[in-house]
Amino acid sequence: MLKNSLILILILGFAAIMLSLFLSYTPSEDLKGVSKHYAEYGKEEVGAANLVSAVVVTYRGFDTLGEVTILFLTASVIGFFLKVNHSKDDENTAVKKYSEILGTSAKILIPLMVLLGVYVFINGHLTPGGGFQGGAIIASAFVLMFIALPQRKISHKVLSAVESFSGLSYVLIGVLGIILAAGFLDNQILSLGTFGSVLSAGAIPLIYILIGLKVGTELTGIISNLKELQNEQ
Amino acid sequence: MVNPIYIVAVLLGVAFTSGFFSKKGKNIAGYLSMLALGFVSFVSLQWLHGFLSEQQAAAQIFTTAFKPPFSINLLMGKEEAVFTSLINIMGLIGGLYLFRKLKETGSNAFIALLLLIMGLNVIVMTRDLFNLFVFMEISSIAIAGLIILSQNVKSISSGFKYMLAGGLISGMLLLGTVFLYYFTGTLNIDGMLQQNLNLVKGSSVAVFLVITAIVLELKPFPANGWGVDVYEGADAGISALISSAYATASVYVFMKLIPVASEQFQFLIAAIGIITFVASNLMGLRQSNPNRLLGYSSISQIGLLMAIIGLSSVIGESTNFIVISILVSHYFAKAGLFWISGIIKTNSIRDWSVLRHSKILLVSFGIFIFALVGLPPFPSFFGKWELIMNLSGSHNFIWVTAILVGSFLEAAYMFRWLGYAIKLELPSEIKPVIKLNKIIPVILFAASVITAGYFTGMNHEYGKLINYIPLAFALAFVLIEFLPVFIKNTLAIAGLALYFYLNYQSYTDISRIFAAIFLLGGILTLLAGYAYKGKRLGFFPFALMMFAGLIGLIEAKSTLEFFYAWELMTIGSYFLIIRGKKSITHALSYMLFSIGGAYLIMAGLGIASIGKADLTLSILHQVTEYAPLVFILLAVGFMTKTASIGLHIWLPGAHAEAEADVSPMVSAILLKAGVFGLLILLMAMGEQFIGKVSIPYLLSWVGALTALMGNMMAAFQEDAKKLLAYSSIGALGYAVFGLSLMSHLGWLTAISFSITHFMLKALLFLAIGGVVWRLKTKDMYKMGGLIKRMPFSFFSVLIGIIVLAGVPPLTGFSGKWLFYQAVMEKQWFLQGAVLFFSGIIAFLYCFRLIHAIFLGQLKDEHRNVKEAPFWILVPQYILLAVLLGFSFLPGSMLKPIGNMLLPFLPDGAIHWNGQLATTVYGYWNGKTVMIIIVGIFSVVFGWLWFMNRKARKIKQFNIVYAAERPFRPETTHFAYNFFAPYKKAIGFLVAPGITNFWNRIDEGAHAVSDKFTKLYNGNGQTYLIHIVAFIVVIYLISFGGF
Amino acid sequence: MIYIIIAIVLGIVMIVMSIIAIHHKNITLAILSAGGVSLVASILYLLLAAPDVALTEASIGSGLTTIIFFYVLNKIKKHKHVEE
Amino acid sequence: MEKIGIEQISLAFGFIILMLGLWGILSRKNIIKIVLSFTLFDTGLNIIIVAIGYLKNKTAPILDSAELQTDTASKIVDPLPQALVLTSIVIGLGVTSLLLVYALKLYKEKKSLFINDYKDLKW
Amino acid sequence: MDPILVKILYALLTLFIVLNYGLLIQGIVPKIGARVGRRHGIPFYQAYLDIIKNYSKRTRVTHGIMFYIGPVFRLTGGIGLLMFMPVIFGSNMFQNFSFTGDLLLVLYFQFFGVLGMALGAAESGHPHSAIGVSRGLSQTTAFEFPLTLGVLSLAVQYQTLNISDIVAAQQGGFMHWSIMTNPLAAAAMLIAFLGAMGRAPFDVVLAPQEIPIGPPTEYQSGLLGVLQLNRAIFPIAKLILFMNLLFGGATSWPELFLKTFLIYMWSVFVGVVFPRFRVDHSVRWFLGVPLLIGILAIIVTKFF
Repeated sequence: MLKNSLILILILGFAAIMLSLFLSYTPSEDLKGVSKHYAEYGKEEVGAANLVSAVVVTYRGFDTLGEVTILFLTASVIGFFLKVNHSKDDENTAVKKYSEILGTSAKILIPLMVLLGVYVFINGHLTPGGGFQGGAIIASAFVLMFIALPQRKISHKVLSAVESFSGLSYVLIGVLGIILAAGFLDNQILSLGTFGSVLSAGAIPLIYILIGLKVGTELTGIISNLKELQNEQ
Repeated sequence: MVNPIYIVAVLLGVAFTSGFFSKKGKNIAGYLSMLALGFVSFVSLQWLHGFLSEQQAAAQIFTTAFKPPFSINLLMGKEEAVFTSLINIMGLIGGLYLFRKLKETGSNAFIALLLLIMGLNVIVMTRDLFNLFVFMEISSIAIAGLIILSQNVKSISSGFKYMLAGGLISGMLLLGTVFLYYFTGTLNIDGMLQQNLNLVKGSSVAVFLVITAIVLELKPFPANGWGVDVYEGADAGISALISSAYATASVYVFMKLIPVASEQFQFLIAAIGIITFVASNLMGLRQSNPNRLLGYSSISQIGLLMAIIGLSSVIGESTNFIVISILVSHYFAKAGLFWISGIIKTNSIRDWSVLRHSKILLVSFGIFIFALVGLPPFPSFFGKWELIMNLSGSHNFIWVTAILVGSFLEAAYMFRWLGYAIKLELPSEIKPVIKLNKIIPVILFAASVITAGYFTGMNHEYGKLINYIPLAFALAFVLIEFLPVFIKNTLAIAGLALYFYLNYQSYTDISRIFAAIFLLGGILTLLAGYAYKGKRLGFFPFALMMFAGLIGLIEAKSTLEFFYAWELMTIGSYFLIIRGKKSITHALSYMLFSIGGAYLIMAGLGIASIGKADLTLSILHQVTEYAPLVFILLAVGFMTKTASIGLHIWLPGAHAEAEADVSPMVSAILLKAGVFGLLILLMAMGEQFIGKVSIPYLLSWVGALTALMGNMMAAFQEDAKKLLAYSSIGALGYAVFGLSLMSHLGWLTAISFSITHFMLKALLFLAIGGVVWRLKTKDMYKMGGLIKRMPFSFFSVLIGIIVLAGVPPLTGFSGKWLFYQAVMEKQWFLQGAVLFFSGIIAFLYCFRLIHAIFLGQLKDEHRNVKEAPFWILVPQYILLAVLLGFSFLPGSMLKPIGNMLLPFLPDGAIHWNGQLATTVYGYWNGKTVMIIIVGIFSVVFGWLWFMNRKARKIKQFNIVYAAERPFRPETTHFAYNFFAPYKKAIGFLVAPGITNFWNRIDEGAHAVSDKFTKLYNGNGQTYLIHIVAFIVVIYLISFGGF
Repeated sequence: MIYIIIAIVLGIVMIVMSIIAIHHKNITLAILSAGGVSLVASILYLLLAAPDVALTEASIGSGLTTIIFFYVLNKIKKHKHVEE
Repeated sequence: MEKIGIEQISLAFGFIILMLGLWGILSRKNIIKIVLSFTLFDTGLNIIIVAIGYLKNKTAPILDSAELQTDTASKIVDPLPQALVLTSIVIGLGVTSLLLVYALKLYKEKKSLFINDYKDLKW
Repeated sequence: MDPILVKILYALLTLFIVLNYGLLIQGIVPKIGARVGRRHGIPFYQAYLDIIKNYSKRTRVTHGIMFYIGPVFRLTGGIGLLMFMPVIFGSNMFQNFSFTGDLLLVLYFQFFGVLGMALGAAESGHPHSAIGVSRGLSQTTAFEFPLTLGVLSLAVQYQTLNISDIVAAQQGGFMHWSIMTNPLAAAAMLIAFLGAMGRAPFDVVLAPQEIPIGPPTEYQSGLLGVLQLNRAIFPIAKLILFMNLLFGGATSWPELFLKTFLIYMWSVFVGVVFPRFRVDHSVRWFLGVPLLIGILAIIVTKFF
């Protein structure tokens, strides 16, 4: 109990820091700094209707590359951390039976979810959403599959091949930026196209597709690793 | 130049590609990874080369088509090139070291390594705060992944703690970053630097959060328990990566961001850094697990760097030089040490003696330890020097003190460890398996740190001037270690002789005397080395290194050269001393006292440099500020070498346990380095005062008490070499007193005394060494009657003790006579009386030495003992000849010395008329005294021989012995506790008070260390509490509330 | 004004759910509440004119994270079960 | 009172959630709960970031209507913090899943989720 | 005549006088003691007899070279001490070789014989010799301390280390003697003198009343004869030193005999009154009050 009160005092101290931050915050009326530039020139420079996507993929594309890397890294680490023994899977999974209804509805739902995911990342530069969200939706679809149709398996080889392919392509696009356009990860290796259409904003849709694929496969990988661990024993 | 963005692209690309390789392909993944790491190393090294050859300007690398601050940009400047090179090389070599381990785990492990290096590269180069955050996350996740390469409860729990701490810290960083964005409208670091962020409370809190988060990444005390646990829990190869690569990058991030903070905040962080430095080193004292110990050491080094960077506004433009040189040493050394630890896999530093199975590993281990502690010729030596010079040059004495205390603690446990490795018994059960891929990195880094040291020296203003030839000569002996002693010894003697011949004319007068003591003395003692058979591994490089240091002292023109030589001498002699049989603790205490003394000297030179443009030794002539302080620091520093009272406890063991020819080297020659130091100090600075008390006056009491204590201790020793060692302490007390007189006569006494002491101590140590060589024991009561078996050694000792006791007519008396004239002139009678008293006590141990060993009853087991080896006798008889010569013609030695002193102390109070010396108080003619005594002696001897020529020699036990006949020599050899009544009377004076004092300090340090380490209770949550508490406390300190 | 009230309500809901997540003994419920906090937060993001973030928070923060939690929890429970 | 807008309210709640998370991190003994608290901490952080980017009465930075495409700067909220939050959420997922896997592994080692049980390394 | 040769001859003359004086005193003092104790006592020429007896012994043994040389050292030390001192003030004949060195030479040369004796005795391999040496050396170190302080005090007082100059400064009546002008130094030195003479109560080194003990235990025949010669010369040399330093020296031989005899009697007197000290006691004793007196002497002469 003493310890908890000590912690409480600490948190109060911490709250003091937070409070000073909070008190120094005054709502601003206008955009300033770099955002102003994004708002004013984003349309011309990047050509994406969704300015968040423009920032994510282009202006701060390097961050996004890192972000993808983090997921990839996490998946890899979890992969070797859990070190699933793939050969055992067959016998174990066969035992389990899940409800028929769930299975059937999943069979319908899964393609729809995948489709939704694909939609989200293809339209990432126009509407809310993008590679990450799309990828997450696709992964959710697979989660559903794991739950509802436990006998279905996805090949890890395929997963990692897709993952590697999309990752590599992402890097290559980045490098193409140096060669063909102004710099690493420049989206103008493809033409900016008509503002607001699907095939616009240069390489953003392409990158988002790759990110979507990559994030989707990575998250699926993590979950399937966990799931297979589940089936162990 | 290859665009640095390819570093990122290639590493990422290869990492992503690894997914294509299934289990079978993991070899390919491995080789590909190595290739990629090789490539990025090449890229960064290429840039580094460009910058070093000054053909290259710093380059901005933009991502996307937009200029910063609208998009993220990277910068490749000189510092970035250095840091990325270090990181990438560590990635490559560390990857090589871990290759098998990684391969076992699969391609995913290579991915983690590649991404770690990639992340670190970016955090070094990026100029965008949020980007920094992202890539720091990458690196720390990669580390978290690598920690669990070997999966056991230790590594997993440490990894978990790491993740928890990392999560909290990165949360702070993100919070700070976002608020900085809110206040500045940009995420670009350069953009932030252009604004003054410390005007508004909010933005300064944001800065506080960002900087505190970065500081927490650097593991400040006490919020660093997680860090230490990781170092211990992870595989050694990973710890190496963390300690070298990750810490390197973190330091650079800190360097990059610190200008954002206000000056006060920078100082606060510097204070945290220094506290971390001292506290971690203190805690290192009680560690026995090698990895944990290295962990504490890593944290402390980073703490030091934190402090240096925090103080950059004080240190000025050499900050980068200091940071990089210290960091580079740390980088190579820590990686190397972790690697070695991974090779031998023991849980206790006491088991590190297994290193002796592999000479190359042992040598590397030594190199790393020295590099870490900051001894020459390693980069950190120059870094630390520059640091201390700058800090003390700007009156920051508290910082200097803290840094030196911390460094000293670090040296303490590092050298204890080295001692274990060199001397402890080999544990039989452990035999390390040495794989090629693990040993090559170690050797590579050991070689690199030496090279780096050379380049650092070359890049230092005064480092350039250092004469590296003697050191190179010494090191060359490493290469010919396979040759037999005979050849190496000849080469060494030839080298010293040639050097002396070529250079002695270039020395000034007094330097020439000391050069003669150092070099000719060196040659004489080396002559004894011919007695050794075999290869005598590890002797010559260090002996010559010591002589290289001694030469350097004489030749030094600048303060750095002097200090460099001083340290070099210390290293060489340390290894000579540790060669002795039971010298493990003595060598350690020698090293610690030496390092402590060296730090005082460094601080003294630093304070002396206040306000001086150039740092030649002549600055000591013009010390304007804190002159008494400078004087005291330097004097105490030098007196650790002369083993003055209070600082002497290292000497007896160190000198006594050393080998037959090493004892004279360290006792007769090395101690004179301290005298030389004191001499040039006094010459330069003259008399200084604390208040109204003259410091030389205090010094005179130190000298007198040293002499008393040394001689008294000597009288009560049972160990012959210890007796001589204590006698050296006493003798050096005389020298210190002589110097403290600050008069012509006093200095004449001191210098002539040094010369005489050099000769007689070399003589005695060699003679006793020869006896010990044959008898295999140093206990005097186990000897006896050896005059019959070793008459030549006996004669050496006889003359030696007569000289030592200062009995006329031999040259020892000239010292005493001069001494009294000087005392009379200066009127320091009480000290004089104490010294006289110690002189009489010298008589006690002199007699004891010769009696217990050579006289009395010969022991049964020594009936067939042979005379000491020929080559040990040769230098003795050369010395004897010189001693007798000086006895006969004292004026011939003293007069030239007196003339040399005239420029410094012109009142030559002594007049020479042939061999007759006259002062105001008295007179003395060494030659006639000699003639008269020899005359009387011959007449008396003639008379006795005439009367008693038919005396019959009788057997050993044929003595008058109250009605019984003794038949055991042991019972009739009265030698043990010889001066029992004396000890009973005044033995309390030599109660080991000083030893107890130092022991208590040692215990105290360990106790405090124990208390501190209890903070780290192993609970990850407690560590988190520490972190939050750290943040809150720092906030309260810097903002004082809301 | 209505937005402000909605925001306050959402906030209070979040706080309550957070406290449940932290203090409730039933871990399953705790995980669900934490997911709930994310879900509510994503509504708040919509109010704050951040649909992108809302979508992400909903799919990743409340969706996938919760799923992963459950997977791990399941796994641990199984272990417990095996032991008993 | 009228000055107080949704952004301040959100900001305040963000801070509160963050601190609740911190409380959980520091006081819970169950490892799963600690990780859970971390996600709360992250959520709080994310709310703060988004709230900071909010501008009163402006719309989302998605230029899907022609009206928004002129004089954009005065009509939309700040897109940059939103981009940052996206990254932060994804990173949070990565870290959380890794922490969970760690928790799982720890559990396998000692069959305990009590954090005080993992003190093998200390002093 | 060659001045050196003359000097040597004069020196030999001094030696001859001192030797006989020493031998006689060795006989006379015990005789006085015996008479005081109403015993018959030894004849006053006993010392001569002892020496002749020793030299004419037929059994002559030696334990080795150092054993043989030890007595030589001893006697050289005794003679040398005498030779380096001016004996009669103002007389050119009896200045000996004092021109070669000052008081310091004399003080340090005392040890020459001591050392040689100790070495020789030690080679005999007899534990009692070694014990004697141990005791002797311990005691010597102890009394030398106050002695030196006293001597230094005198040197300060007269600002010279030259013995002749010190004697010269004391001329002109007993009020000029150091014992009057510098009583503290004199006190310290006279106490130390007791130790230096090796008589009771500081005679445990030789322990003459018990079984043979002390350095000369193993000595016999000519070797012992040499030691006995020294035993005659050495104490007188010391007496002369004290006389020179404290009692204004002597301008003629009779004055010398008188003064030295009285000084000698001082030690005899003390020896009769006090019981024998053990070595540890005597060491502690010498380093107590006498030492303080010595320090006081220095302080007083330096500052007043």
